[in-house]
Amino acid sequence: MMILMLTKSDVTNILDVIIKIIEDNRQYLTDLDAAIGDADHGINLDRGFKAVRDKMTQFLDKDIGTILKNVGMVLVSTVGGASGPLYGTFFMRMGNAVSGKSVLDENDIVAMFEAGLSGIKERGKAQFGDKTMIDAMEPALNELKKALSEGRNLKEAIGAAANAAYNGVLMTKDIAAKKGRASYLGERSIGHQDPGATSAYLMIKTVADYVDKLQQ
Amino acid sequence: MMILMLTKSDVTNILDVIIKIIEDNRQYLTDLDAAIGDADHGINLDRGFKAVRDKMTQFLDKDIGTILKNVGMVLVSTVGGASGPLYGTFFMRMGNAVSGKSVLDENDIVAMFEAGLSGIKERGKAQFGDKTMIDAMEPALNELKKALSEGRNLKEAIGAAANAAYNGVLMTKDIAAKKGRASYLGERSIGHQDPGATSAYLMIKTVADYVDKLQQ
Amino acid sequence: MVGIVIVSHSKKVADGLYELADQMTGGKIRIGKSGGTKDGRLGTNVDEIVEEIKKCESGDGVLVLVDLGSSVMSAQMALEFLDGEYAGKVEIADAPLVEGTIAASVEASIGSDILKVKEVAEAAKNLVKI
Amino acid sequence: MVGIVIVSHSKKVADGLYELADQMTGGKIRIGKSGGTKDGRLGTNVDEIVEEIKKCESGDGVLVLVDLGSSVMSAQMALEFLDGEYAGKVEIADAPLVEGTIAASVEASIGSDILKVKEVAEAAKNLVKI
Ligand SMILES: Nc1ncnc2c1ncn2[C@@H]1O[C@H](COP(=O)(O)OP(=O)(O)O)[C@@H](O)[C@H]1O
Ligand SMILES: Nc1ncnc2c1ncn2[C@@H]1O[C@H](COP(=O)(O)OP(=O)(O)O)[C@@H](O)[C@H]1O
Ligand SMILES: [Mg+2]
Ligand SMILES: [Mg+2]
Ligand SMILES: [Mg+2]
Ligand SMILES: [Mg+2]
Repeated sequence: MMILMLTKSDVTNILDVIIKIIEDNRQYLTDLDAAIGDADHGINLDRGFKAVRDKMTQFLDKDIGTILKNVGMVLVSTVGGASGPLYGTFFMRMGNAVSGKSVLDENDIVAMFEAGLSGIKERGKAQFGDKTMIDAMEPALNELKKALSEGRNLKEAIGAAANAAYNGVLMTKDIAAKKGRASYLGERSIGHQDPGATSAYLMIKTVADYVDKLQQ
Repeated sequence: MMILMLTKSDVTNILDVIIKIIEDNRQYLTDLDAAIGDADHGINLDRGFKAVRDKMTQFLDKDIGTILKNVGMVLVSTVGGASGPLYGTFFMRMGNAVSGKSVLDENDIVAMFEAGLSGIKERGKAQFGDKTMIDAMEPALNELKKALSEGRNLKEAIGAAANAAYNGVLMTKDIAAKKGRASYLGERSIGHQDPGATSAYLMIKTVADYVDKLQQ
Repeated sequence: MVGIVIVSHSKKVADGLYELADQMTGGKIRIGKSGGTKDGRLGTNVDEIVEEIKKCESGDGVLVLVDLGSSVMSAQMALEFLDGEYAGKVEIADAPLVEGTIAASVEASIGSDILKVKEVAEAAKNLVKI
Repeated sequence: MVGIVIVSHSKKVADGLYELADQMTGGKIRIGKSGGTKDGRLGTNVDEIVEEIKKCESGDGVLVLVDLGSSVMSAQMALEFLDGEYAGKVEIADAPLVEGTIAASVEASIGSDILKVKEVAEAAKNLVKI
């Protein structure tokens, strides 16, 4: 049995696709934010990931950890909204968790996701159920760990994680925001899908689709 | 015995001198405000009284009450600082107190000063001893009433009022501000003379000097 | 919808805060602003406050938010200068300017009445930022 | 003297508030400001916050005042990005932006230490305007 690992070029390929996906969903994410926030989430992230694309060559020769840390730093510097410090911290902590590595195995992937998510929670002090990006990420992480512990392979596990993230996004429609700008609306935010949960899902789904196409 | 009355032209003459006195003391009042406020009291009042000068012809044909009300309105519209609503209210209330009149006797003068001062107190919710313009005005009004009730003539009474106002100004040096911007400094405002009390004194002194020169 | 009027000593603060509140409400409510004196100094402009309140009243009232001490007095004078038709329809919030304006604007945008909008603005005092 | 750094999502708000605070303190203290993103959108700029804190530190510490939710996170990231020499010298106030900045600036201008300046900024929450 072959074990699937992610190389440095897998990681940078995935980043390239994320940049593209965010660009494609710039308007969609912004429209979601218009309903319960300040109508800039897609603009913010697109600005941040375009900056990542522009700066990428400066750290492309580094290890995966350093690359991810730099991605995080660029996001922090350029996004401008809450998602800047949050995704910035996410990528920086992921980078720290796999510092020096040039390939990632299942354990690395779990460890980095775990580190990234706890970074977001520390930074924003939100919990699952507050109608934030955490509502997509936490179920995804839990599902990833569960699937792997049940012996499913990485492709299947990441696919399941993406499904869980999607369900998390749907759940955000049914709950009131407790953190972020949408919390000004309180109960009135019910019925609207959280933009940050949506962008988190889009990124996780990108990883899942990419991994799914890899030869095992 | 002749009784001194103030005519409409006395009132407008006094206003002309006040405009001049404020212009002359623009820097002085601003410097006082620099120490315990935002360095604009002289600028504010000069702007307001210059506007009064420019608009004066528009209401010069009216009775004293209307003239004073208009002066107040112009101050409210142009001063820009706390002294705008405060002196604005002062002049408007004075105008109301002598509405329709073309000469003012002692009773009118007391009544208008009283009305003006209570307007300031309502507007700014300050009391004697809070280190504001009231600290000059209230002793002046009390002295005016006392002197008149003791049978002294208007010249003497207004002169005594101006002295009382001056002592009030000096007193502001020894107390901490409880209202206005200087109150941010609390105890640290002690030692500094209040700009608004100073401008109030300058106006009362102008009236006293003018009345003193009138032929009885 | 309740209208919101921002009163600051600074035109820049009023203009910038207007943009922040407008971004959050996406044009759903009327937001007015008055900052600085007529001749461009730091200070307040009673006549402009009156005009902005009139522009922002669409029948449900207007909440006025102010910055420092004397802007309260200027707003109060503005209320006195308004004609009788505005009587009882305009309120001044005892709220922090930026935080109160954002909270009140969002609350107004969901159709709450003036008392509720004012309450939300004033509750912004208790906002815990950290 | 304690320095003050103003953080807003809006460059206009930061610039205008700077002018208000500077007028009240007459150049006695260092006041920094960061408003809007690098490319001029409404938002925060962590790198600029870092730079402004550095410019305003003269040995007695710096108090940072913020507007909305995410500016707190940006200010916190800025603190993490600062070198060790700034450790424990920079504080973020849980205070209303405009009211806290003015109160803190005046307090800093009379030479109070950072804890007192922060306390005064945070007490601006309880300011009764009306
Ligand atoms: N404290 C928080 N913790 C986690 N996620 C948050 C928090 N605050 C906001 N978010 C996420 O950020 C998203 C909004 O991002 P964005 O629009 O870019 O920032 P801003 O609200 O500053 O405009 C929200 O939809 C939510 O998912
Ligand atoms: N609430 C108040 N009641 C009475 N007088 C006040 C009040 N607040 C301020 N003042 C007076 O106004 C003066 C300051 O006027 P000015 O500098 O023109 O206004 P601002 O403080 O808005 O810059 C103070 O010196 C004080 O005498
Ligand atoms: Mg947003
Ligand atoms: Mg935003
Ligand atoms: Mg002043
Ligand atoms: Mg002023």
